[in-house]
Amino acid sequence: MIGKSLQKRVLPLVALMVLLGGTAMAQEEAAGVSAEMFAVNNTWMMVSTFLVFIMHLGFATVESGLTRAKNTVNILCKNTAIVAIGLLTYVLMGFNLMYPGDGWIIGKVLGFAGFSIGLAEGVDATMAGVGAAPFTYGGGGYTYWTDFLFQGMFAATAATIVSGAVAERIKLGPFLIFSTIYVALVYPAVGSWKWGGGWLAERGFHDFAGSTLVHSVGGWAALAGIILLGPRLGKYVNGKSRPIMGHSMPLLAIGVFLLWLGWFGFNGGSVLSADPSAVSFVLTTTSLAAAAGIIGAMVTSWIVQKKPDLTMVLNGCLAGLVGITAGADVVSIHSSVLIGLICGAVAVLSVIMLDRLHLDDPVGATTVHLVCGILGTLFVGVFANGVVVGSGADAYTISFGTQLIGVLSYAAVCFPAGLLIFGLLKLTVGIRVSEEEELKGLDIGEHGMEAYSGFQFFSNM
Amino acid sequence: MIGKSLQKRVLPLVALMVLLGGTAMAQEEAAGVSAEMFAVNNTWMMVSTFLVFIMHLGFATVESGLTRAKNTVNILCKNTAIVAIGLLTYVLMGFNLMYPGDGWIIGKVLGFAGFSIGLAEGVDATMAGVGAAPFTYGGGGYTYWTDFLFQGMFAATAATIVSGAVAERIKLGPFLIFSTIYVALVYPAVGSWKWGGGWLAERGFHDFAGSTLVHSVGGWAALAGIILLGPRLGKYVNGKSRPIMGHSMPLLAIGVFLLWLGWFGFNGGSVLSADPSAVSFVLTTTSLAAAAGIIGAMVTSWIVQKKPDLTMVLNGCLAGLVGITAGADVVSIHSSVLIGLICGAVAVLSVIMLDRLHLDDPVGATTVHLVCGILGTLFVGVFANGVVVGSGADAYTISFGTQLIGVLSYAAVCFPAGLLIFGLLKLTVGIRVSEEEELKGLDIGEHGMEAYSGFQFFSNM
Amino acid sequence: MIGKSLQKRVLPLVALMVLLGGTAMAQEEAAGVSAEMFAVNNTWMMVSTFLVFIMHLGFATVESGLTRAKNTVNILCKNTAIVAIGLLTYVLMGFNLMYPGDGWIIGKVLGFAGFSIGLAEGVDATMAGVGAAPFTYGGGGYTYWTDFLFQGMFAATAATIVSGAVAERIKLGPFLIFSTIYVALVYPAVGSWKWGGGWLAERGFHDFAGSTLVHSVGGWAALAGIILLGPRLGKYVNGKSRPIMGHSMPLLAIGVFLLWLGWFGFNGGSVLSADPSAVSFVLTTTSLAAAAGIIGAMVTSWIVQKKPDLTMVLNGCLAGLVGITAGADVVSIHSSVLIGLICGAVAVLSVIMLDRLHLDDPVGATTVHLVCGILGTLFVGVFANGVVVGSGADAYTISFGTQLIGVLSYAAVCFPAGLLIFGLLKLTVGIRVSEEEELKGLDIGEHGMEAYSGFQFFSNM
Amino acid sequence: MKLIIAYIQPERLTPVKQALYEKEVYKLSVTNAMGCGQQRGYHESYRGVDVEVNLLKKVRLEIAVNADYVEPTIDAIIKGARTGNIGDGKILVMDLGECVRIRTGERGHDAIG
Amino acid sequence: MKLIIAYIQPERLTPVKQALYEKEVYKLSVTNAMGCGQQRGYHESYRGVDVEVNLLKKVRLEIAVNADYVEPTIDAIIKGARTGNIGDGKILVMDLGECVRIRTGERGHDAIG
Amino acid sequence: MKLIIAYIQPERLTPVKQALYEKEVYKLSVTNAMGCGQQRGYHESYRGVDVEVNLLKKVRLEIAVNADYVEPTIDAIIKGARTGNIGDGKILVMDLGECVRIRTGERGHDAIG
Ligand SMILES: Nc1ncnc2c1ncn2[C@@H]1O[C@H](COP(=O)(O)OP(=O)(O)O)[C@@H](O)[C@H]1O
Ligand SMILES: Nc1ncnc2c1ncn2[C@@H]1O[C@H](COP(=O)(O)OP(=O)(O)O)[C@@H](O)[C@H]1O
Ligand SMILES: Nc1ncnc2c1ncn2[C@@H]1O[C@H](COP(=O)(O)OP(=O)(O)O)[C@@H](O)[C@H]1O
Repeated sequence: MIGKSLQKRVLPLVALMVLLGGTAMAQEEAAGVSAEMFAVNNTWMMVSTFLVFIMHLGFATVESGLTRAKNTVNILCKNTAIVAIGLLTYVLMGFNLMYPGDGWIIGKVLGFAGFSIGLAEGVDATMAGVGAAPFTYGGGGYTYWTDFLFQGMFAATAATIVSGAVAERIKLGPFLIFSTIYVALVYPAVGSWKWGGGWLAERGFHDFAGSTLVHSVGGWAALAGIILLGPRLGKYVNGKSRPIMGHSMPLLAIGVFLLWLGWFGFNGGSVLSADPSAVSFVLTTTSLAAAAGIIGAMVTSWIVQKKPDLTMVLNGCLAGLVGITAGADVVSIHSSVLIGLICGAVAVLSVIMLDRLHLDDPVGATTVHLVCGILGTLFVGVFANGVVVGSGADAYTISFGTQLIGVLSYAAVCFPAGLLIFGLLKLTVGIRVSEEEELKGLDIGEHGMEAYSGFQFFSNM
Repeated sequence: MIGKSLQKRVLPLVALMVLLGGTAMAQEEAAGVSAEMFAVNNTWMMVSTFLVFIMHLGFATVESGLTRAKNTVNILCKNTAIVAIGLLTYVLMGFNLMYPGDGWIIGKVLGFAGFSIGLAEGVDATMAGVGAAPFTYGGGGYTYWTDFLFQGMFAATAATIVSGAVAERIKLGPFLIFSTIYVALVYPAVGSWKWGGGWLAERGFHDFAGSTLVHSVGGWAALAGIILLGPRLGKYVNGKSRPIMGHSMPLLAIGVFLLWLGWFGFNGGSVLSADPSAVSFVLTTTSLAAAAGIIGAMVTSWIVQKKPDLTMVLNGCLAGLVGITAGADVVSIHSSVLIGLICGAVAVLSVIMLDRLHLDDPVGATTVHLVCGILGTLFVGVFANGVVVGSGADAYTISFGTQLIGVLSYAAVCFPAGLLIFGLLKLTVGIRVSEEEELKGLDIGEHGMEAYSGFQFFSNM
Repeated sequence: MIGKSLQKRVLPLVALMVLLGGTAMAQEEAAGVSAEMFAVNNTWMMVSTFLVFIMHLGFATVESGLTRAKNTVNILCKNTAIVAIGLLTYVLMGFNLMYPGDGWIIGKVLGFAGFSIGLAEGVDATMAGVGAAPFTYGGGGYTYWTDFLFQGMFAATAATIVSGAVAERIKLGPFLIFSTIYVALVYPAVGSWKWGGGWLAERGFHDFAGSTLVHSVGGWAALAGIILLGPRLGKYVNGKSRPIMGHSMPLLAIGVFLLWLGWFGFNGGSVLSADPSAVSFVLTTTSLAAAAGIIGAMVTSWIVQKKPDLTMVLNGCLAGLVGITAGADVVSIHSSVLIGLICGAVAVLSVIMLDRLHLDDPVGATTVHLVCGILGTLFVGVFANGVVVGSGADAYTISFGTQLIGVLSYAAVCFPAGLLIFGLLKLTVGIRVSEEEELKGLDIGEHGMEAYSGFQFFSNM
Repeated sequence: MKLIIAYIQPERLTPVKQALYEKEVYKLSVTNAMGCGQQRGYHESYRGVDVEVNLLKKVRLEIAVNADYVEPTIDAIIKGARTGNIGDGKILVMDLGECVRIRTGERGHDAIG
Repeated sequence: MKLIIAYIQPERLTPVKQALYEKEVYKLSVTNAMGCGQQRGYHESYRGVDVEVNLLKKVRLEIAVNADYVEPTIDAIIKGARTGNIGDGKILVMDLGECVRIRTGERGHDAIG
Repeated sequence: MKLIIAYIQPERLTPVKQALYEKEVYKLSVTNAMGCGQQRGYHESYRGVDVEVNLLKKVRLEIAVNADYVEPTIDAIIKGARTGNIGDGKILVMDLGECVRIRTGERGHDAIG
């Protein structure tokens, strides 16, 4: 199992570094690092883990804020459960499916390194970071435990993305079954293609922190869920779309700020070490894309909707973040602003367009995670076309073609997988709550309780 | 006062490390560390301090969420004041009571190193981390200031635990007096038994990050407060329990996620250095216990209450966290999942049972912090029985018997202390608000203001 | 552009260090640091950046909480937009105006290092932190990117301060124009006087983390805005002040805790390296001032208002934080407590006094940021009078006189600048919404949406 | 003149409004109410304590109309609100002595519409 | 038929409901209200500005009953709501011209219960 | 005895209360309501979907008075609420059969004030 560390995500170096030939630190890593550097790297990776963790609160509040008060308990419960399910299935099998090491079963498409992490006999001293320098596991970037936890926090994210899109009408039990299967099997299996050192990694597909591997993977399942569930009652009346307003803009705003915060770890941690130059560059592109996403969405919303719609502005921020995620390490500062602007503007138009197609997504998850996830992945092929990533045997050149192949490959597996799982559940236990329950609210239907006991609100929708 | 550093919490090393003999870093620490390692360690400890700090916001929102809208200002005010009181009394005396260094007065049971921290003449260069390597204060893990601040953030936690249990009926003034006394005297005095190098430390009692020293200590006082205050008006009518619903599930969820986040620092920081292996292992057991706590509570709640009660699920998360706190460094990955599952399930049953006993605890503080604090401490004796912690003269072997002695010792002092302080206040100034004020809400009674001005809610409870 | 790094904020060392002669680390920095130390320093600075970032969420929730539900969308939108505007203008010109390096144009009063950051040809390997040790940019404390991002997060803060003061009546468009101009031009231009190595830096003005450079700069503009806008409808009726209550105390409390959290980065990061001694000392003084601010405001409020007003207590916390910001590195532990107590008490009295003057500031921004920003800056001259900061050529001695000169200089430019920009906007596009819109709420007027759809609240104010 | 008060299921508000519009009844007032009628409540469980919720969310309409509008209004409400299930609601009709339009001071029949 | 409107203290809602049940009055509607009566308000202070709050939280009941139920209903409300303190509330009784059950279209006395 | 119901613009509540005080009408009850009248609604746009909001926020007053107080009360409401714009609101007056003070059990004219 030691060999595994070598097939972890290839450390992407910022284009800049490559240009300037600043590879001192990179070389050091190949040969392992000092105890001090190991401690810094690992500390950074732990901090990144926390930041990714707090994204789950961000998702929970964004989704609550954009839906009605009568479904809030349900949403919070789903999002809480998903974190637990994500981590526990990742212990059981996800981690070893995603990073199969030498355990490839079908080509470099599917591998498995056995059930369960962390048996005393499975994790040796080197992996856990015990012993003397030079530290070599993960290039000296982190211990086995940090590795597991950081990746485990990512895993749950994919399922959480689905949660928002299918909100306000999906049955709790079936949703949890879906999430368990998707996060235990689908997410890690397809994740191995790139981050596990699989066939897409070998072809030189570039997805730095997961515009495709995390966001689109979640987004495709969200789209499948929306299609099979149908729209919420009252959303489309006689072919006309009607607004179903979210009940708390402060919750939404809290969520978006927390997600941005979390993205510092999502992207910054994906450097897989505390390399000052690489991490800080990634943080800068990430922040600028988020900021530009806000402006892009605000301007577009102001023009299209006459007044700036806060939900659009905040969706735009997330759109910018998803858009930069694939290429945060390789695009230039100016490109990051451009990517953010485009994704922000696209977010507004995409939300409106999907609504016109009567795809009812209460929180805009398909727009933010799927549409902008795809865009961001392709933008790598546009704005960083020809950039050489890595050095030595692992080096590859970014090209639009490969990016497109990557996007299509994930589409080809994740969307059908989502349709299949949701479809089977629909045929068997059913996935949609009764009309009466939907009207009364899932909080009472699924949980027998209310989110805002005592408060008075109109629930005529 | 330099000697103090030697009697700080004994650095617990993960069992794994001991087994594998990976003591390079441990040895390094004994002899002091390089300037770089010192800076990493201290950075990690500062980050942990921030995380523990944010737990106070977590407590504030959990408690607000689980109580009625008419008492929200009061709860927020209590929780804000407690942080201030905790830190300031810790400056004045708490720190030096808890870590008396050589200043033991009564055996190794009570010591005091003098009033006030941080006089220019008291803190010398070595403690503050000024000078050249090797750095030796706290094993090179942190400066005197970091030490103070990290421990000070812990101190306030014990009092905060009480706050939730006595909410919605206790007078503000007396509560603040109670908190001041408890956090200035009781918490640090009994804390010195283990972390200050006192008699329980010498007997080999193991409480890694405070299942007993923090959570039970708070829990016992909470129980005392509940008993002396009596239940809220309308909670038990003709011997039958009636629900008094919390007013905001989003606030509850925000709080629980922030508490989990904070626990990364609470447990992770308790390693007292950035040791990659030890810290990341602790973070992993901590997260898995939290995740398993969610699942344990969710399943139990679904069975017992027919539908999953979000407040129970979230309590289960906290229960898992409290349960793992004592042994996060010494139990195995699989044990951590088991501990989480058990604590989560117990949380649900305990909340119901305490309610049957007509002990009115609006937020489940006695369940989460006392019951699971005790359980977690005993579990160390079960799941890590025989594990040798530390090396050299400080080494000790974990045993169930010693864990039990520890639990009982804290019970024997803290519960009576809580009864005494609350009892004296009850006899003198009174601790309970008037019936009219309780009906109208403490926000108007104690503060002359409302939490949600303009909002309409039924306040018929 | 390499020379720029030498004129960054002079690294302030805690007085203690100077007294004790502990300059090992300081010397090391001058000569550049090892790769490990560079990585630690940069990691710390990145963490600080995140903490400052999350302050923006804190501001957003504080301001929302202290205003009415009908204006919440507007406030959230303003605060979101400001972060974006702040970062993007900082890319375009702010950073290079604030840190002009050798590019001084008018004396040491105004300089500019050219448009845009981060062109591949502009940032060389040394600045970006690529290469081998010793690392020298910023004294080895951070990379160029971290530098930009950390300072960029500060920049937006100044404009955010204004947002709260002018809330509930200012037009969205003109406010965004104001913010853009203020943050792109005024804030960085005057900031260069001290942190950019300008004339006030040369005179020995001490403002560690920005009591004046950030908080007063924002505060002066806030005051200008308040004066030109006039009070909210219904605030002063027949010369009598009437309360307009904030709609959510939980949002307020969340915000204040997040701001305190953020201040760990605001002040802690202003050390500009992870120097254990300096940073942990600063965190301690910062926390104690915040805690003392709470107590100071609580006692004062209890006396003056008869009952403790939560909004005052929480304002007191912020007042303590602003007050310590200028001198967190040079005042003693005991002075920090004293500064906190005074600022907390002053906050209560100042809010009441400004209200008596019919200056309608819904959130107390002028009190917290302007009054306490000035106080804090002057307190440096009181509590750290005569302390020598820095060493060698950059050393200077703190004096009350210089502090006063600094305070007056910023007043002389920022207040008129605020009046000018707001004044021009008032004369041209107008800055105040119509009376009807103000009554109906800016959420509907400016955004065509509601913050709490479905909830019922009285909007008779 | 009559004052018509109706309690309906919250989700029927939009159909009722539409039905009223068709009958040219454009003016009405709506409040939130909690109702207890023949309709069974539902069961909530909070932290292990069960409770039967029998005050259900309703919407209360108040419509002042001239006498000849009473029956059309009742018909419209029934049309929009009826689902055939218990809980559909109730309509109350009362005499209205006077009606004043605040803006103009108009009174009686003219003020109502 | 009569329509009974009662304003009571919020915390007396449960006892009033119980007292009504004992008199076999099972149907009622409840709204939130703010009331201003003989009861003194209380003093709030927000950011140093004092304000006398004289609109106090009340619960408003609306109960349509047949004539013979009027007195039992009034008695029940008084029984459940009276504490003897100012602010206990007030009961108003009005004529009710018509009552329609939406579900069935039934009218009058039969529809009320 | 009469029951006066008035719908006014939310922001006119304070002036109306003041005008009522001047006429020695001290007792009243207030509820939140949504109203649909001659006043045009406004346009909202949520996530690209437009909606015409025509239920506007109103405040509903309920005042029980003795017969001789009816006109002064109406005048006071008009004085406090009128701005001359559409949406100013409406006043309804109904017969009130009985009034009971819960605290004392007093009935009729005495109970009202
Ligand atoms: N007698 C009554 N007095 C006051 N409100 C009533 C009365 N009867 C019904 N309501 C209101 O109408 C709502 C619907 O009543 P319900 O009993 O479910 O209708 P049904 O007449 O079909 O039995 C109730 O929730 C309540 O708000
Ligand atoms: N004349 C009235 N018109 C409308 N509501 C009234 C009237 N009198 C009392 N109320 C309502 O009843 C509530 C209780 O009134 P209060 O004056 O305290 O009772 P009491 O009759 O004992 O003086 C008031 O808050 C108000 O809501
Ligand atoms: N016939 C009516 N029935 C019930 N409520 C009414 C009626 N007419 C007006 N209202 C209430 O009064 C409010 C103001 O009405 P509006 O039509 O704007 O006044 P105006 O009489 O000046 O046209 C409405 O929003 C509604 O709440």
